[in-house]
Amino acid sequence: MNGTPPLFTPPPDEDQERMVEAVLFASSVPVTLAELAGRLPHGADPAAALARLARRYQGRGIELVRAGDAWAFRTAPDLGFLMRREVLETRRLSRAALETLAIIAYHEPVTRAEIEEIRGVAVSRGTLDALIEMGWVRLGRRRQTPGRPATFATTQGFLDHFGLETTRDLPGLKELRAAGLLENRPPPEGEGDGQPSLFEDGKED
Amino acid sequence: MNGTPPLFTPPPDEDQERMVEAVLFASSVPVTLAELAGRLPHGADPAAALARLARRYQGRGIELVRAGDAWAFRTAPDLGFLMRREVLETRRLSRAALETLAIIAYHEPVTRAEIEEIRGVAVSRGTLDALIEMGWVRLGRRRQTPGRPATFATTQGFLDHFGLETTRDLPGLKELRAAGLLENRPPPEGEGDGQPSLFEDGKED
Amino acid sequence: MSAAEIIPLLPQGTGEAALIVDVDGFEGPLDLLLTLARTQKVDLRQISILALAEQYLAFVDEARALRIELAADYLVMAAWLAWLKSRLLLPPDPQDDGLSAEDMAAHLAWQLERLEAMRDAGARLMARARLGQDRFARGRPEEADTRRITRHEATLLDLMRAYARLRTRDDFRPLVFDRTDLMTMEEALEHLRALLPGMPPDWADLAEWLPAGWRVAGPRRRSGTAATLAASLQLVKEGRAELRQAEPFAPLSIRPRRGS
Repeated sequence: MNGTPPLFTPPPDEDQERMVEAVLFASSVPVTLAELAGRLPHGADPAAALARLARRYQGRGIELVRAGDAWAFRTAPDLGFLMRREVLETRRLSRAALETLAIIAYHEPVTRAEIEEIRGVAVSRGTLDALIEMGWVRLGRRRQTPGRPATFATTQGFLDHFGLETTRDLPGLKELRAAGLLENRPPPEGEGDGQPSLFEDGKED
Repeated sequence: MNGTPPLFTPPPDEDQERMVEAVLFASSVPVTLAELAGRLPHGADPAAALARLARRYQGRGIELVRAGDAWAFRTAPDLGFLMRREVLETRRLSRAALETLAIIAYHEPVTRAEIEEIRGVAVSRGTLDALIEMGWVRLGRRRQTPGRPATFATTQGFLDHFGLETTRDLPGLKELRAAGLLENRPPPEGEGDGQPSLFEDGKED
Repeated sequence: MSAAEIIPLLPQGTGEAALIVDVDGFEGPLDLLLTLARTQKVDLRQISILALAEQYLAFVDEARALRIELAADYLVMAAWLAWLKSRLLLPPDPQDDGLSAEDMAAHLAWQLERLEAMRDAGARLMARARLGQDRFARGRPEEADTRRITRHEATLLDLMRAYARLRTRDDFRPLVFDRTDLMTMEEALEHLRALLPGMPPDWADLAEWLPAGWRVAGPRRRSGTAATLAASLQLVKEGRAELRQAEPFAPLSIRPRRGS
């Protein structure tokens, strides 16, 4: 209130605390005191902010921990049991499994012989077992035809994973093509299909 | 103190709050209420814990935000400048993709033909699949009209990315609705002298 | 690239103003109309559709004068606007109980307003505090020291593309001719060479030497005859057979060459 503030007035303590909180949260590695000092506005006192933060988080589900001269947030050790399911390793589905799954989704309930007819190759028992084990495919009702073959269908877990309400919402071939979701050329194995025309180059600012 | 507690006594409120805090904190993607309920001990009330947590984090450097029916911790928007180093290089969306995204968000669920009607051009190849690939657009329920066309809608990832609690929070939604700009106003009916349709309509399978 | 930069400065006054027609810069006729409408510098609700139609038609004329190929939808829109313009200029036909030109003009104005609203909405979305730009997620999602679960990952796009690939596989099958009704000269030659040593010395109708299965009238006989004739000419050239024909279109006769 007494004239213009000096150019380098540090932000109020509570703002410094908020800043340290946000920087530690967003960082993928523990942050050193020196780095904090470099990131915060001139004149800030990250050590004091850290001390206040540590007190604030005492006894919470998250703790401020020190590793060497760097700081990070970690979930409280006694709550580790809650995080158990967090650890996932994702792996791409094999082409055989993906094609089999697609046929089941589009044609369910479908017999193994029908899947083989569409794919043009035999379907290994292991492919179907894997899809069942993943919780995406289940056994359907037996077909009332000679031999009473088993049929396969998708599960609720499948719908959840792919964000569908029902498999009837899947677009047909004509729709796929019309919506530009279908490549004209046979796709190369694997990925790497960038869509250069869709994006202008350059960084979002 | 009167004998052993029942097997499923939920933990005290403050512990539930710590648990929700830890689970949300550990995850980089929003966690749904259903997932929280599944993670917490039997009998816990994650919705109540979330409400208490939201109050606790009000005005902090980290905020508890909602995206659809899921919740996540995110850094406060006013502190973005501190995180420059964390900024991901994102490619700029093409104008066509951006307009298509806006139309889907403000008109969802919307068919491809409706998107084309609004933009006055066919949806070009790759526009929709880019939006789906970014995790912003998903397939909605088929429209119960002739041809049962597929519809497109936005995802929880869309809400999370743009900091929206629900699609009702889209900027300017009320004004646009009040101005009648979100109506599906069919072109005036003339005997074949209506405005030229730029594409065959509704030829979906 | 703002509207004013691309558009058209339709020849005015001195005729010096450059007309820059950048059709590639537009996303279809509606986009072009909206850009033109902005040059009227009024609220879209007060826009003059008549003036807009004239601007559009002038744009199309200029493009033609510059021999710029306009896509069909631009021309369709031009035709419709020319028609609408004439309707707007003429007094309404009392007999015509159809839709008035004003209603159609109003609908077009509404469409332009809606397109602009969506364009603004997209810009407003992008201006929000976005995740990864202004707001950040946990930088180091925690991995507890527990077992790893392998989860297989596939997206909806993967699924749809896999299905499409299976269903369109036949579209990419290499082109092959169906040859069941065609005899090649090589086949006929092989057949005749095998028969030659056992042929009677007298003239015989070539048609009698067609292989079984190729003698019934129809495409197979025609193909067999052509191939056998070509093969017999090869044998004549090699000096192993003689060929004769009494007159044009008479049957061909063949016999082995003596002393061969």
